[in-house]
Amino acid sequence: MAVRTAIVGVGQTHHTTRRNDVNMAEMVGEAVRAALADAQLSIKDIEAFVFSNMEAFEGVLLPDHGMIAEVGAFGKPGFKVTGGGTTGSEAVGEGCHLISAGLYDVVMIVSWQKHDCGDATAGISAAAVPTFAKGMVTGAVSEFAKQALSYIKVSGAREEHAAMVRLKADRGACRNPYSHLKLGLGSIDEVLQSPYLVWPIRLYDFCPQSCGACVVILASEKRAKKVHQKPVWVADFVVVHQEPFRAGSFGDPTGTETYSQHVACERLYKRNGITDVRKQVDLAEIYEPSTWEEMSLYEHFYFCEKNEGWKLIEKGITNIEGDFPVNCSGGVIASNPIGATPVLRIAEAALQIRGDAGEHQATRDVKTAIATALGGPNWTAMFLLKRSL
Amino acid sequence: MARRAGIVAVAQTKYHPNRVDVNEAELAYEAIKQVLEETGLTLSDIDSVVTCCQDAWDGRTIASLNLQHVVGAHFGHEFTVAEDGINAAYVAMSQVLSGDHEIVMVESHMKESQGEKSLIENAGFDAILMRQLGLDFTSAAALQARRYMDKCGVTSEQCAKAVVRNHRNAKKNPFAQAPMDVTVDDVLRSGMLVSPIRLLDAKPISDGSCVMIMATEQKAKKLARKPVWITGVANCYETHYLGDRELADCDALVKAAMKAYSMAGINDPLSQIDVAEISTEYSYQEPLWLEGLGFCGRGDGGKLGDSGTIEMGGRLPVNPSGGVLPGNPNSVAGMARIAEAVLQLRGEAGDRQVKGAKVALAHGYTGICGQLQAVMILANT
Amino acid sequence: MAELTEKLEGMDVWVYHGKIHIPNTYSAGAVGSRFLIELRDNERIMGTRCPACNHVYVPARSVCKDCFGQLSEWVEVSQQGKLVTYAVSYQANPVQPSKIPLTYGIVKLDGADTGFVHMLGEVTPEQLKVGMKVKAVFKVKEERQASILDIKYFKPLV
Amino acid sequence: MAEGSPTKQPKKPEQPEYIRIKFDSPRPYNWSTGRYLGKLYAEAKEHKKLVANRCPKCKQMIMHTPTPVCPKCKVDMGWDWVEMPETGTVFQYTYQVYPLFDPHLGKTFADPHPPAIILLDNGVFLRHRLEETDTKKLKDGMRVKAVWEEDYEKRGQGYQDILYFRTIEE
Repeated sequence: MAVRTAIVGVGQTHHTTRRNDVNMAEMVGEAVRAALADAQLSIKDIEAFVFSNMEAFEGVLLPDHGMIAEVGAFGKPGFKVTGGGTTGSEAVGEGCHLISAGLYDVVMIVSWQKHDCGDATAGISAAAVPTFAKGMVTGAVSEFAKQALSYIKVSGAREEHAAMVRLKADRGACRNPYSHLKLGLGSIDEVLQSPYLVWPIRLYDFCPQSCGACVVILASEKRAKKVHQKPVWVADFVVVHQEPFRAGSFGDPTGTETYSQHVACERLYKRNGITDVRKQVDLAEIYEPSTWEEMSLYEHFYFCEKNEGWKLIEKGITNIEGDFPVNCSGGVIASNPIGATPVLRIAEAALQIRGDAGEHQATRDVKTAIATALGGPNWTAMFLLKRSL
Repeated sequence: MARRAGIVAVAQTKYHPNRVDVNEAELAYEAIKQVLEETGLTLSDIDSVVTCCQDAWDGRTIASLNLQHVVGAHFGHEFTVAEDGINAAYVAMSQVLSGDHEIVMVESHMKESQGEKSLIENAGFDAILMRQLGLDFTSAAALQARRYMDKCGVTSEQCAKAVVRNHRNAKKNPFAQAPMDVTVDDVLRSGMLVSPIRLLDAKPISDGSCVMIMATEQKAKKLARKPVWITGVANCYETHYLGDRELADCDALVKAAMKAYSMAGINDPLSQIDVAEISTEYSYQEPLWLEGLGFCGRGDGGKLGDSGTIEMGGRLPVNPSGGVLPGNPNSVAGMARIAEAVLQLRGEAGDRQVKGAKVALAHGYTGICGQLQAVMILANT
Repeated sequence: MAELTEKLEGMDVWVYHGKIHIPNTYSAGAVGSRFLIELRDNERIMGTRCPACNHVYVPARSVCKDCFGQLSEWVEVSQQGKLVTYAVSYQANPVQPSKIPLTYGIVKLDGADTGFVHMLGEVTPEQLKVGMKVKAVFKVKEERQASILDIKYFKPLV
Repeated sequence: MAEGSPTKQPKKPEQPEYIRIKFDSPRPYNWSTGRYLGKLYAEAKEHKKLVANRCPKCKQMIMHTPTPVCPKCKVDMGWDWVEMPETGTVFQYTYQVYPLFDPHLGKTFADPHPPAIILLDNGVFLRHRLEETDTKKLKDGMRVKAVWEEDYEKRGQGYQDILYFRTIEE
């Protein structure tokens, strides 16, 4: 990147099933004000906006247009990006492009989803090719069920391991004031007693449909130095899309194909001299729509050897107190406002680097973090954030 | 700007009222094939792709899923912009200037024929305060047209003249959908859609795609026969609720234009710009947008049209391509304006060429009564 | 589903006449709800005033577009005002609350600084004129449901 | 009816009343298969054959859905079609316990037929459904064969001209 970019403010709403007390624009406005307060900036300082939302879930055309006054974008430039689960990463990425291109110095990324407007499963099912999929629509749960089946078959992980992932997430969620599902689970058995949605995915294995917004303020190096808040630097990012092959949406069921995660890591790690992730990176916030996917993503991101993702969970390495904490915030299985989910990963990783995560601050010192996103037919986005460049 | 982004190649399909014979990917691929052929690039040479499509129009969540293969996005970098295509070009430019990507392909497509326009547009209005009234973009445009005509004294005849001129110009554009020999009388006698907007005051339903390749200065000089440079670009939002806006003004366009002009070092747009391509889905928008772009004083848009200034051969020919009125799909419209401006600056616009054009303006807008306005200035030196 | 898919004449291309059908429910929020409830319960049209800009937004809004201030001062505005612009629609769509021709209008209510987007009734297209005085007509109490449609339309004031 | 109708929350005296406005209008679309998927439709309807197109470079056969460009090699696919076998093995299956909202039907729906990924005998993977609804009788690796819609008039639904895959003994 030609001009270095820093995160100088983050803000989020409380994520929840329903927000009747606000309309969509007002809900997003809450996060905007929170981010401005965090950065100690005024709305007048914001030069451009990038919006991130999947409009199909709310059933709104041009959803950015309906909230211009409420987010303070009246009379300002802006863009709306859309692109499945990775939308939020693409919005932050576009913010970085705008700054490193020298076009703007302060850019606000506005991301949200208000799932109480519609049905997320229906919205996701509508992503299938209509002329092909009519009558065969199965939604995201089935796709992750297939992913889980492949993972079980190849890796030898058991349902208890998935339950451990939920326990870890729930501990984080209960400490995170903003998270949606705070189940207060005490044991693996409690998770294993939850009903199956689509076999082998249980209710507690899967992410909820959340209403929520997240806002990140980006600034150029020149400007970041004048902003009160401690900057967190965007060292690098990659976005990698993938065509679904071999009939598996989230990677190849045979486990032999290259995944978008592998390509993303190859690019990001190589460019940044990362040869041993767990040594060179301190923490990760990953986009894991299901417990099973989290374990499989550990492997795809090379946090461990192939088929050993479940061992990281078993050994507690990715716990908040662990050697390599993952999703201290509770992650996506605790809160999932889709358009905002990748931005939340980035915001939470930034808070960890700043040391401002409060009760869910990782035990170890976090200087470098990875924030990832997953969307569409296994698309990947990865951000590498650092305390200093 | 220290660095420059160059447009290497552009392509459009012929615009058509109903391309039921192809799906979105095949429609886009028709234009993609042309830019690849022109530049000698393959899809593997593209570093990044910016697509422009909207879920509600394609009838599919994550509309860009339709296109992944034809834009070469497998294991690639692809962003989707859900606004008019001119904003997608803006995003592509930012990627080039950022130094992250050297060769970026911008794609926009739209099959308006496959959805129900009025119903899709209705979902663009505030759900609590406006959507239940059954408003669509045409009825909102009619409210704006009436307000503008009433406040500024622009007449239906002046709007009709814009229709006649655009259709006349479109006859020389091989990509034009349905250029007609129409007279002012024909326009004024055509059926009423939403008064004061008549059938011929509005663009017809249209399908098509537009694709371009953008590159860093260094790459553009190698790849393009005649690279065209983006020297200024800006966009700006209006607020949403129609009652909060002075519909006879277009402040967002004024702001966007001022910013783009200042980037491009333009202080007298009428004399420094050689040709303008502007997006007008309805005839009243031509005089209104011309005012916003600073080509004449406030309220003088109608008179500017009467004066011959914006005719072919005039001081500032506007829409030599015929613009959007003879048929251009929304979302593609703004990008098609850039494509036409590029052809003009390369001297490859055939019968619609403005002689010696060196600086061109392209304009696009998204949303209700032009809620998001965008202006791009291009030059061939 | 057989009748829904049709083959194009003369070529191997097929068209699926399908639909996307996902019901959507939108919350009005605290400010929007109060505005709508006032329409339903009290036949009152309420706005909010920005103390910094001295600007009265009608319908009531929670944020000032100009200064980004949050609005909490409620004001009742007149049910009469001047027609700023109008449009008569001859294009039907399934959301429209009544049959075409349907007249839309923006009305600047006395006491408000913004226009109110709604419909006009009890008037022919020929009688419409920018600047004419109009007045809100409410639905009868039993039919009001706390929606923008609790106002039936605006009619000319004679 | 498409017009928005407000739905009210149950009134609790201590809580303010919040209004929600509902819209329930299906949006119709005329989706075109285009020429590549159209070829698959035509072969299914006329000959009860499933076809895929093949990349001239990597020779991969693409069925989900046939495309004008090979996603991997990023080259034009040309017009090379290969007939698929009707038999294969169940590579993976799952079953739905909770009915999900189907956006194309406009209602919740649970397909009694388990969705499955089938490995056709030529090595191509196909996503379809199984005839066997008794989940106890399902297992990975079982042999299956396509069951076609026999009525010519009812065919013309692309992949859906195959009703499901039936367990076979070999």
